[in-house]
Amino acid sequence: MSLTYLEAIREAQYEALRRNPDVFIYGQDIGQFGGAFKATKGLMNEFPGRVLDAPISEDAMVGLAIGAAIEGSRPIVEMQFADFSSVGFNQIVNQAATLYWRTDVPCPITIRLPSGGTAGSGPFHSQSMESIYAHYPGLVIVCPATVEDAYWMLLDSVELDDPVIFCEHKFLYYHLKADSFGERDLPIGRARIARPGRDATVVTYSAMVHEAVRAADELQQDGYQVEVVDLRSVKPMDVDTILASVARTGRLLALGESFPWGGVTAEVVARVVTDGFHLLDAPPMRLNSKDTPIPYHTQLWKAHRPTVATVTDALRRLLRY
Amino acid sequence: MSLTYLEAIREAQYEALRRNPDVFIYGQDIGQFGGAFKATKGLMNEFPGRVLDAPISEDAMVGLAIGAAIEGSRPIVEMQFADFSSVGFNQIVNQAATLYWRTDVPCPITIRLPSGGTAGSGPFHSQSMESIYAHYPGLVIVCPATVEDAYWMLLDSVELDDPVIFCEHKFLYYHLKADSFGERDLPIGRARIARPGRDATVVTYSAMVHEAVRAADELQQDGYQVEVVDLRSVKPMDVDTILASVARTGRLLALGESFPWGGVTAEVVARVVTDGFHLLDAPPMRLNSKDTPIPYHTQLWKAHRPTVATVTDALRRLLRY
Amino acid sequence: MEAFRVMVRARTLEDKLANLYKAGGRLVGGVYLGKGQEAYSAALGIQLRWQHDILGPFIRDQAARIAFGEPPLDPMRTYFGSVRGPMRGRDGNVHRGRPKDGLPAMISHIGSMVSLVSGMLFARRMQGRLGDAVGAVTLGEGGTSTGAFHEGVNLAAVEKLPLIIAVTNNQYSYSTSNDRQFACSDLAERAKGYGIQGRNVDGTDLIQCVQAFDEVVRAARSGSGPQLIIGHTLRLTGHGEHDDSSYIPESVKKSPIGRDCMLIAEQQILEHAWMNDKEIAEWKNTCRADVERMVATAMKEPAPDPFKEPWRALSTSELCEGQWTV
Amino acid sequence: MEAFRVMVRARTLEDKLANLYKAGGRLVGGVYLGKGQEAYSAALGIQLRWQHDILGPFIRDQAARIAFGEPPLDPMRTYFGSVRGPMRGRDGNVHRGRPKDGLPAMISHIGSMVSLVSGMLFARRMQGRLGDAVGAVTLGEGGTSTGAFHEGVNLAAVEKLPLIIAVTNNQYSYSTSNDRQFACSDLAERAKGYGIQGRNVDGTDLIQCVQAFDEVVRAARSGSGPQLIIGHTLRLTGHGEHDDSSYIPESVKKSPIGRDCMLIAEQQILEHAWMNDKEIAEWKNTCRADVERMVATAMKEPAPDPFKEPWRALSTSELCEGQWTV
Ligand SMILES: Cc1ncc(C[n+]2csc(CCOP(=O)(O)OP(=O)(O)O)c2C)c(N)n1
Ligand SMILES: Cc1ncc(C[n+]2csc(CCOP(=O)(O)OP(=O)(O)O)c2C)c(N)n1
Ligand SMILES: [Mg+2]
Ligand SMILES: [Mg+2]
Repeated sequence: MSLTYLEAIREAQYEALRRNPDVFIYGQDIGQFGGAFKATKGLMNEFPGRVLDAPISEDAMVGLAIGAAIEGSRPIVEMQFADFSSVGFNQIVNQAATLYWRTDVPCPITIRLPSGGTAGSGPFHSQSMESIYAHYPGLVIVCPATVEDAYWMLLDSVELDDPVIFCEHKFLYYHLKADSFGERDLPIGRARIARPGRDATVVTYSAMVHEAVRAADELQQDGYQVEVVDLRSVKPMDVDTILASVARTGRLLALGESFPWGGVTAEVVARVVTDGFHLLDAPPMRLNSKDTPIPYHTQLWKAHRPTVATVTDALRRLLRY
Repeated sequence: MSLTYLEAIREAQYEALRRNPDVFIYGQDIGQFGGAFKATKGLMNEFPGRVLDAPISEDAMVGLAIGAAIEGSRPIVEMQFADFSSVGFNQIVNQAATLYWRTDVPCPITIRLPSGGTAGSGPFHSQSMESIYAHYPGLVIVCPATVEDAYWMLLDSVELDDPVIFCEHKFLYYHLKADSFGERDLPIGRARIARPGRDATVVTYSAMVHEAVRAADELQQDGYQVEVVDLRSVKPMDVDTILASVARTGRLLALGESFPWGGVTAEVVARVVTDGFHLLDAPPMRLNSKDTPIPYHTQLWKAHRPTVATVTDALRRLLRY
Repeated sequence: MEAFRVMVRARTLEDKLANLYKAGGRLVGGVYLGKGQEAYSAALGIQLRWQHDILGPFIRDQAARIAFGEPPLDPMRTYFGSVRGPMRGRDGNVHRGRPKDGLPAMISHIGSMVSLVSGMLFARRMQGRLGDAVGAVTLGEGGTSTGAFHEGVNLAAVEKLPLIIAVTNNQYSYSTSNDRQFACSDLAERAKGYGIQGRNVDGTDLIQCVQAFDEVVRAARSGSGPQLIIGHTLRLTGHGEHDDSSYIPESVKKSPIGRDCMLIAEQQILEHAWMNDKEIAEWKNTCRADVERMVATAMKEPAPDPFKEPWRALSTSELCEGQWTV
Repeated sequence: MEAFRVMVRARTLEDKLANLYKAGGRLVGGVYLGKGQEAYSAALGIQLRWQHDILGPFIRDQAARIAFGEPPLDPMRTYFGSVRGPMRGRDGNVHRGRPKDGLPAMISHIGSMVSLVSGMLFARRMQGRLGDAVGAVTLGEGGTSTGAFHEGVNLAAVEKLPLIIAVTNNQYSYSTSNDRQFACSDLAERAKGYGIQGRNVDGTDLIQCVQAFDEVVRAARSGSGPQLIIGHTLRLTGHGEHDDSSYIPESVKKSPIGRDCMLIAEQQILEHAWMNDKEIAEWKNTCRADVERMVATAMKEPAPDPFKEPWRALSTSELCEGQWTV
């Protein structure tokens, strides 16, 4: 049997609905239709009245979920694309993120953001918004890179008493396969060594983990052992694991798919140098997308985001330093 | 005569309206009332039909401005508080920021965000959103720290053919005074040495420039010369000026008032270490607000944001390193 | 008459707040009052049962809060920033609430509470424990221009939730008059466009307000879906106490819309002989004494101590990052 | 008859796009078609003059675009991602536009174009060069649930702009049927709540559509302010070509709402003897030949070259930061 990343998300939701009657799912076209990406396929029939189609009202969708959470429900909100969460932004960062701190009432909602670029999707169906949400206090931002993490971290997210922004990468939906969902091992907040090495550390997350691993494989032919750290959650960020890796390798490349100003790669670099400056044998490096909207044409898109080629190139420079 | 930061903003708008008939101002309560902070006081009468009250519709306010810009106008949009721009977020980051790149039609709009904390204002009237907007390609983010910059950078912003997020700090509105608006010297995109020094560099912007300068003054009594770099615009960021300063001092503190994850201070540190690693004699440091919403009570608020005391403290540790 | 007693209590409390604000120094932050809107607000509040119904109040609903059952010390404690208040000094003034008791704590972004209150009702219904509970959310007429209002009302209509959307048309949104806010002659007509019921009421007239909310809340309780009601009145104070509202023309203040609902209510009470002069005077004294006691208590209470604050924005403490900066 | 010719052109073009999509490989990204909506869309488009009026089209307005005057090669060039297209491969398919000619390029976020088109009209009026120009913005019925739609329409009403808000109620928003989208029986009734004019029209009937838009656009041109019009029809295709729309029940497809406006229009044209069979057949051939030529041209044109791309998001090049990462 082979399970995809997308199936992991569907199965995790199935399991969450099964385990806890307080869980429900709310989003556009997620009922009978099963969602734009089929992440909720069949769930409406299996859990009648708990998988509901929403109007095109992202602000109200999130507002409804927060209200429901106050009353003890544990809603999952599916945004049709991460990009459209910009319309629900205010409810997310000002209402959900502040509720516990202001009132002592926790806000257990999970907002699923189908994220990241795929060929031909253009500026408004390709965005990665983890860096935006991570800036705000009161939110947990997870970015699973594997089928196993997609499954377990979604279950963890729904069980968490705090609002979780669940960034699932559309590029991985069908591409990524596993034999099983494995076991629940690392909790949210802990990074994983996706590939061990001793010569340089790539800290990354989500789809870029796979570009990094492939770059590391390529460099192995030149005799380099590159370690890849998969952040899993970008907030909280597991700085201990990152520093331990940099302590071994002395070299850091922070890699992310989203826009270059600020964001995860800046935070990674800043944390490493403020807490582990002397671990570094070379200046740290960053690699992100280019500083323009995400292009529609495949040729442009491939050049806009980091790929195995540009990661390998960056690593070569880092290793040669 | 003594001119405040707030008067600078009013006068710059007066001048912009006077110079160019394509300029108009749109925002809530900015007409007869002159704005919640009186930044447009009297302008409606001086420029009839060009200073207009908007409904409570931040999304539509920004949308209207973008449409007007397409037609050759140069709108200034006043948000009543920066915090409420979260409701116009989508139009700003997805419509204004992408217009030029997508269509080759420039988008000369200026969005004024009364930003930053003041005592007793609480979580929703105190936010600093420069880091959020700076993440997106296609926007220019300016954060004036002086009366002169408030004046000239606002005029520059309105003249720029690109969307500018003009973050004006409410704490400086009345506190900051100058004898005149001085002369137009530095363009947007260039930082300024707000106070020269040789022992450490504080890179900061907006209200925190003044906390940093006062901290530097304090440390002077101990014989330290701390240099303060006022970024003026956080995007683009004037890395050359920062690096030149760090080259002189060997020590860096990145200081900002907004939330700690990501944002300006992470970007500053990341840029310095990727481009000027060997300039540093000590690990760089960061200082931001705490990672919670902004508290209402003055006692909490004072502890939430960086102040002279905490900046001085951080600098002492940096200098002693 | 319950609603009138509530009105007096609210007005007394708010007059005190206005004085404290003007005296300066003691209160944290600004003061936002409901003067001129007490009849409408109280008439809504008396229909709602604490810990049974839901009230998502706007900034001018001291009366509705009192009638609903907000703990009496909550307002003063919040205005003084006492750690013993429900917001513990973290948030203030009109942003206070007790979500678990059915009183969510509003965020400032206008319109945002419509969908939130809808979500509370939605969850209770899904959990099978809605019963005959209703939710009410209040806004000013300016709030109807927000996208959040529209999305929230439409969603409540689709879900046929027992939601009362009580709009106070007090003629101004801060300084902005209605001709710059909307172009329709009757905001209640928006109801039809959402497929819900809508009506108007004279917000200066207590008896009419009580009557109207009695009907409206009954309709919501009995399954008729969302109810939009517009109360017409004038804000008899500044937007906040920092604002002298000099932009409101004398002619408006002197027009029927500018009548003080307190005076009218008092007349109505006397006319119907529900209370006599003496009883009213006594009640006012009681309210004044109560308010003074609240001030005395709240003033003495400790302010939040930044060193004792946990500074954690997540309930899951192990996921809070330390003070990693510096 | 102009509108009918436009409809045929649009349908021919879109059938080709559907085939190209199904054949796979050549087009970049998805395909979104207006099948079943051509009558309504064309009837709007023929009222608008290129470089004089404004059209903010939604994803199903190939017909309105053609009628308005979008350069004929723009659609194919954009779908193929040609650098010679107006979007130069940066954005695609239905997101194309030429803002300076009155055809803004939509972003995906539904409802966002209402205020943008309003702003274009607003600026022209302020600049004293509005004349009798009007702006039209189109949406699906699902789009009426967005906050952006509400804020935009309300703002246009306050400003009394010559804006036509043309909603196509095609019964579905992607897979979502109207009962999960709104609760009113008549979306046109929303007009009253905004203080603007509203009406319905049978979107499957070309003659009625032409008549309705003639009146509506005339009203807008002559200063009657915003006009809301709802056209009723059925989407005769998937949401995009990846979608088989199997969620639409046969009963709906077979009901009067599911009639193909093309067939009805053709009948109407013949009945009125505006064209005969032969002329129609010839026109269809012309359209097919034109479309093939466009495909042949667009296919041959160069794709954008990432090495030649300036990768600059600001028009002020000196403010663009370099490729500072790495
Ligand atoms: C989204 C948003 N924009 C702006 C504001 C600032 N603001 C606070 S109250 C107010 C006026 C509200 O007017 P109205 O809704 O009529 O209520 P009233 O104050 O008259 O009771 C404004 C503009 C806000 N709170 N939220
Ligand atoms: C704000 C926002 N949310 C979600 C989407 C995803 N989306 C694209 S088209 C569509 C359905 C639109 O339905 P409708 O408005 O009825 O137009 P139709 O497709 O039927 O013509 C949805 C949900 C979007 N584009 N924008
Ligand atoms: Mg009002
Ligand atoms: Mg539709």
